[in-house]
Amino acid sequence: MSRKTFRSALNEALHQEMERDPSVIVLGEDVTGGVGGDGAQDAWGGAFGVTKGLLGRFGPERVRDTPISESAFVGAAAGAALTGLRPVVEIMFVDFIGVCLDQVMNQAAKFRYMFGGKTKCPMVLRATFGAGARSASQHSQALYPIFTHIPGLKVVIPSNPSDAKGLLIEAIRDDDPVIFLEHKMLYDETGEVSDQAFTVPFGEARVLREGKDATIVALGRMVGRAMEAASTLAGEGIRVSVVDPRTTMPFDSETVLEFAEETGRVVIVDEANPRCGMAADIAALIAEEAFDALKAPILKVTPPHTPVPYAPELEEAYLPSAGKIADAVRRSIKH
Amino acid sequence: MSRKTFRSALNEALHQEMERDPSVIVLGEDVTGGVGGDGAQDAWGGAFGVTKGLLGRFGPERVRDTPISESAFVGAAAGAALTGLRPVVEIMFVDFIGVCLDQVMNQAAKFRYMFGGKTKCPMVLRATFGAGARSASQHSQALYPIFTHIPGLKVVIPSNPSDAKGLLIEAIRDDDPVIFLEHKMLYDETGEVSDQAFTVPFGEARVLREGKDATIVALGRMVGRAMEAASTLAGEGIRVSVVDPRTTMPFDSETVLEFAEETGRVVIVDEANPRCGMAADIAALIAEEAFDALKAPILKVTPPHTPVPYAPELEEAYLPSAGKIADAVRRSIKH
Amino acid sequence: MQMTRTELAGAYRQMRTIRSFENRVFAEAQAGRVPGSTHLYAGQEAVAVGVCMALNDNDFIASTHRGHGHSIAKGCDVRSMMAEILGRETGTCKGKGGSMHIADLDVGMLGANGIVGGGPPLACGAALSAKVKRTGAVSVAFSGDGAVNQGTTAESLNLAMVWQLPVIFVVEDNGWGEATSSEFAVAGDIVKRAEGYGMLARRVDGLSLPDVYETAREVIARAREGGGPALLHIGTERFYGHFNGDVDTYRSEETKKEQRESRDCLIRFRTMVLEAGLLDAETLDAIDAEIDAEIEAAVRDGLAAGPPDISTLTTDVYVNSRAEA
Amino acid sequence: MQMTRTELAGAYRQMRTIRSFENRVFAEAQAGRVPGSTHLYAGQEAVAVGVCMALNDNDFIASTHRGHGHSIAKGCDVRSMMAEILGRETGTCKGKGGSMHIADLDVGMLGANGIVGGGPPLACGAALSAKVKRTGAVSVAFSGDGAVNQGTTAESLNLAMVWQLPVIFVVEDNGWGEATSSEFAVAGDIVKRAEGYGMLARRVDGLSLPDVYETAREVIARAREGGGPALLHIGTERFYGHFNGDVDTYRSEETKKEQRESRDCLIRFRTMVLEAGLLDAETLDAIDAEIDAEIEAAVRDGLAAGPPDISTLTTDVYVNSRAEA
Ligand SMILES: Cc1ncc(C[n+]2csc(CCOP(=O)(O)OP(=O)(O)O)c2C)c(N)n1
Ligand SMILES: Cc1ncc(C[n+]2csc(CCOP(=O)(O)OP(=O)(O)O)c2C)c(N)n1
Ligand SMILES: [Mg+2]
Ligand SMILES: [Mg+2]
Repeated sequence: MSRKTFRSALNEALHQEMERDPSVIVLGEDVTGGVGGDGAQDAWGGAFGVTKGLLGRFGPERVRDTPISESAFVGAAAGAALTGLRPVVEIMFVDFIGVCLDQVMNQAAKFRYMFGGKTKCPMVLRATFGAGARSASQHSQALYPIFTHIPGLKVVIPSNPSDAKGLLIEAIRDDDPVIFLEHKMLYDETGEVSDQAFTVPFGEARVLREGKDATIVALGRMVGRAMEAASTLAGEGIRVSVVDPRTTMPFDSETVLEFAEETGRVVIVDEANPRCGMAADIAALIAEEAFDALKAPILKVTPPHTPVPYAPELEEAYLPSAGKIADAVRRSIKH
Repeated sequence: MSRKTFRSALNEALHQEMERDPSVIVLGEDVTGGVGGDGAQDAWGGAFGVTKGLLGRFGPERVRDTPISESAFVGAAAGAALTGLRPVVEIMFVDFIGVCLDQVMNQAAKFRYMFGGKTKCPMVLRATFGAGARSASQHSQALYPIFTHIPGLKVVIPSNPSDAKGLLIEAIRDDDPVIFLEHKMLYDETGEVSDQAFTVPFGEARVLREGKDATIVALGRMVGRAMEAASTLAGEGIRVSVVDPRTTMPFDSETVLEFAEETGRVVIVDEANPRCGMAADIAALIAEEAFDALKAPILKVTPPHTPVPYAPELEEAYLPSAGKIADAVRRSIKH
Repeated sequence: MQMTRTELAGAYRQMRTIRSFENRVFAEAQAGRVPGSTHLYAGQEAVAVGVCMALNDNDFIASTHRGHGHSIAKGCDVRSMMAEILGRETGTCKGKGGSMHIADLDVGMLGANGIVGGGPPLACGAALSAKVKRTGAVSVAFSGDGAVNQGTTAESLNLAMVWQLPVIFVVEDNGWGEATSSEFAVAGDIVKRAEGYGMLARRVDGLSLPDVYETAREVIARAREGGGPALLHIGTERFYGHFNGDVDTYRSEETKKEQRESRDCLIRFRTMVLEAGLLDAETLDAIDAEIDAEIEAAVRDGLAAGPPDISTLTTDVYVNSRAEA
Repeated sequence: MQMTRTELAGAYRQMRTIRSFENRVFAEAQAGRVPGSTHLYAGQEAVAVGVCMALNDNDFIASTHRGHGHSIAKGCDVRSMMAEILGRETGTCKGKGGSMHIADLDVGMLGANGIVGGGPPLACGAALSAKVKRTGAVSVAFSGDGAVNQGTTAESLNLAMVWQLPVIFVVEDNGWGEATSSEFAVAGDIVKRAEGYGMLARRVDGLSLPDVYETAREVIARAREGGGPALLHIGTERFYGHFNGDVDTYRSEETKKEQRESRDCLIRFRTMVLEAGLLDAETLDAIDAEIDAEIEAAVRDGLAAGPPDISTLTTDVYVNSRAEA
């Protein structure tokens, strides 16, 4: 156990898995950085520094910079995964899935089914996501509802350094294509993380807090804001449970439904846009499976149906805040 | 008024709008067909014959075949829409959005917002969608939950020939990017359609049937199956309302909520995959806005979380059927 | 380098198998016994066979929507293929994939592909596996003339050069992408496009099996030895319409008649080996008879087989079924 | 053809404006007054200015993530641009877009673009509008050396040829795509790639404003007369790191020093006009002073302006607000 940032936890996971399994390779734009220059090599270690040091340890054969050709190198990762490697491919910002969705949606995700179960495609697609960095509309989206919608993909959204490491190792060892999404505002968050390699199983929600009055379900960066809201509410004598599903596919329906039934009041917090979004998906599950136990409408706290704006004031207004979350819980309880 | 197929209704809409407005152009793969051959010209009129005859009437300057380069020509449609044309661009199968999502999601959909409201992008992207033609996993998807999730897009899903014509004309005249989805199994469906140009406004659901016992919400090809189920149920003395939202963005929440509240029992039928899907989106809306009026869990009838299979027996089992819909209504009422 | 009699006989057998298979699939489709639509390879046999003859069993190919020929040439089982196209549980993909998704990794067939341009990146990936794991394998991406205009193809050419991958891009130019001619849709020159990436590129006559085989052998050997990728631009002929249901009115009857009479790679091969006295008519006729019987049996077994069990609808989505919906 | 004194003075004013603008944006960013990160155009001025001088007001350009220079050269208002980068309501995009999304259709600027390779298809679209509406306008797509490896660029080159669009592809080769050199990432030769599509392509020295202007004028005139598209591969220099926060350790200090000393298009232009006696130092110094004052004012106004009103968060998503969430 030692204190690590979200970034270094991910970096450690990559080091340990590449060490353990020679079939694990890393590829993406600037995953080393500096190639062709007369200055430092491994100068970037990825746009967010997550792959730093891998080049020195594992060499250019297994740690590969790419041209700006997401379709080609994400497709290559899928082809490599079909033929014996375990590629961890990075697309930097998840927004760039726009230029390579086919290789994920129509190729990697569907191979096993289309081919009658005779193949496997153990690739991990890493990308940063989320608002908060003043990166505007094309570099701040969440988009995991799109991946969650597509059968054949697994979708992982860690909310803290320890889960980041355990889930990434699980993702690399998993035999299916996994979309692994890292919130860009979490990279510098720190927490206690085991120094050994360990896995966090997919489809098992994490319960951060238990309270009988209401349940808050939150993912990724929103987990922290949900916890803030929870302590504010505790001050008012409102005891809420906070559940972090951690993976949206597979999804831990059991735990979410259990808390929904126990508290009868549910607020779902999500950073993705609302229409056909993650909050809607979870709300619909509860409205069908836990209906009789519900005491109030299922409330959703999400951004509006708009792109992500640039100006700080607008971007903060766009995001769910602890205040909005607490208000929703109060409304639910007043109902 | 005269009897028309879904296909000819769309074709008539295109003729009438191109006639009315010289800035309307049509582009896509094989929208004429035969170019470069020594045989028939306008040989295809699109893979499904929807654009047939436009070449002869409006000429090659306004009716353009393209190379197999969806990113380039969908992006070109967006650029043309920014600069004064009203392109109607076809991508044949909606599944092919995989190779050109960026031009829709990060470009066309976001221009107006990113640019501070100073531009408009009046393009219509037409594509066929849906299962039933034994076209397997890469040519049978619905995918409109993905478009509905993306702010800046309008999404249209006609269920009958008259709506097809009125909605397409509305789409062409609309100043925002519109995704217009045509179910491949509906092209040969016939119905009474006005011969004049007319519009069906976006965001106004169609109520096909009124009954106090339960409400079925259905889209596209599923509307017909919902009506089948409704008449079966009528035979058992169960009177259901059937509501077709017709557009998922804008979405007619008023009408859907009104019927949900009036009947207290809702079954949502959708052909898209379930996770973060359209049925979930509508269920979540109702669970938040009409909760107090609900008498039973909100039930969803959708395909499973799997790609679309090839074999007829599997594909039929994949799709919601009138039988499954009727069962869901019965379960809702028994509750 | 001369092909041996055995090689020639083998080439003929494969080309003839593909031809009979496709003609029969067409007939079955016309008779309404094929659930989906299918893209027939008839007329292009010399390409798939010439290229795949130059490959080892552990080499890979990524195919297209018009994949039957590639599959047969790389060694997929003809009976399972026919059953798959007919949508039966005995099919290559248990009836889940159909004509456009036949794949068999055991023979290095990475799959037909319903997405134009879907294959090249996958072939780069298989080549990357070979390079990283030092298996010595080579990978081939088959594409059509239409697919060269898909961005994935261009990106893959560059990636293959940047990473010096053992991958060969085989562009089968049958002159058409659906109902649009390559004359219209393909600007410039496909060989020059590849050369723009610094890639070795050759133009090959797809009506000549020996030419295809020879050139394929050279570039494949070169790639295997670490010489890097190459592109072959192979002129060929599409005998049927784009898919079984395409009546193909955009080509005149004369043109289509002339094509089948004077630009048939199979006839040309047969004439060549007979005139050169490399194989005799009896041998070839015997092969024909065997193949016709084999295809007949494949159809009979396929039609006799049952549909996939409904319970398989939700299987094979994930390896780890815990996640299955 | 010789440039007139007025043209030369105009070119200098624009290049110098871009240089001062970028240096100041960098300073403001270092001081923590720029909310987002930004990609600086310093070092490439001769390209944007040389190309845009050859364009008419009603012509179009599609830009990149490194778009400040293109915007200024095409006529966007410098004050609104600075305000936008600072995230203020007085910004070009009312503070909603920021550095990577500055656009102004009124001056033919189709927008900076956060997606590499996003521009070429849009430029084809603007060229299509010009062709269909017979406005005689020409459209330019600026791309970097990294963007040529994005499939959209390749697809656009082909589409432009197939449709014979009045569009010019300007590839600004500054040797780097983020921290990856074009030497590594760009296989072959960009001019040859364009020629592979049968497209006219020229290599140009981006340190020479007159060369860029001259070549741009020729190919733009040709496109305007219906001669079809062209590509210009222009060698240029990126003075800063990839973005304001990139310390750029992958280039040695000597290399960076040498670059700024001997490969500065602005210094080269100044020396050239002075030595040739085309403009005198007083004129140039006067221009410098005016520009510095203008940039100073832009920053002052920008910092003084308010943030966008929260109510604007949900506006401008749709034209038809009935649909607004
Ligand atoms: C991305 C994409 N766009 C369009 C299609 C529809 N489509 C299927 S085959 C085809 C023509 C392909 O032409 P070519 O590459 O020459 O192959 P051929 O059919 O001639 O064998 C098209 C346009 C598709 N399947 N995928
Ligand atoms: C599709 C896509 N992939 C990756 C990125 C991240 N990115 C932003 S700029 C850049 C480098 C672009 O290089 P180049 O085209 O040479 O332009 P330059 O930065 O040199 O001006 C990259 C990789 C992006 N914005 N979009
Ligand atoms: Mg072809
Ligand atoms: Mg560059």
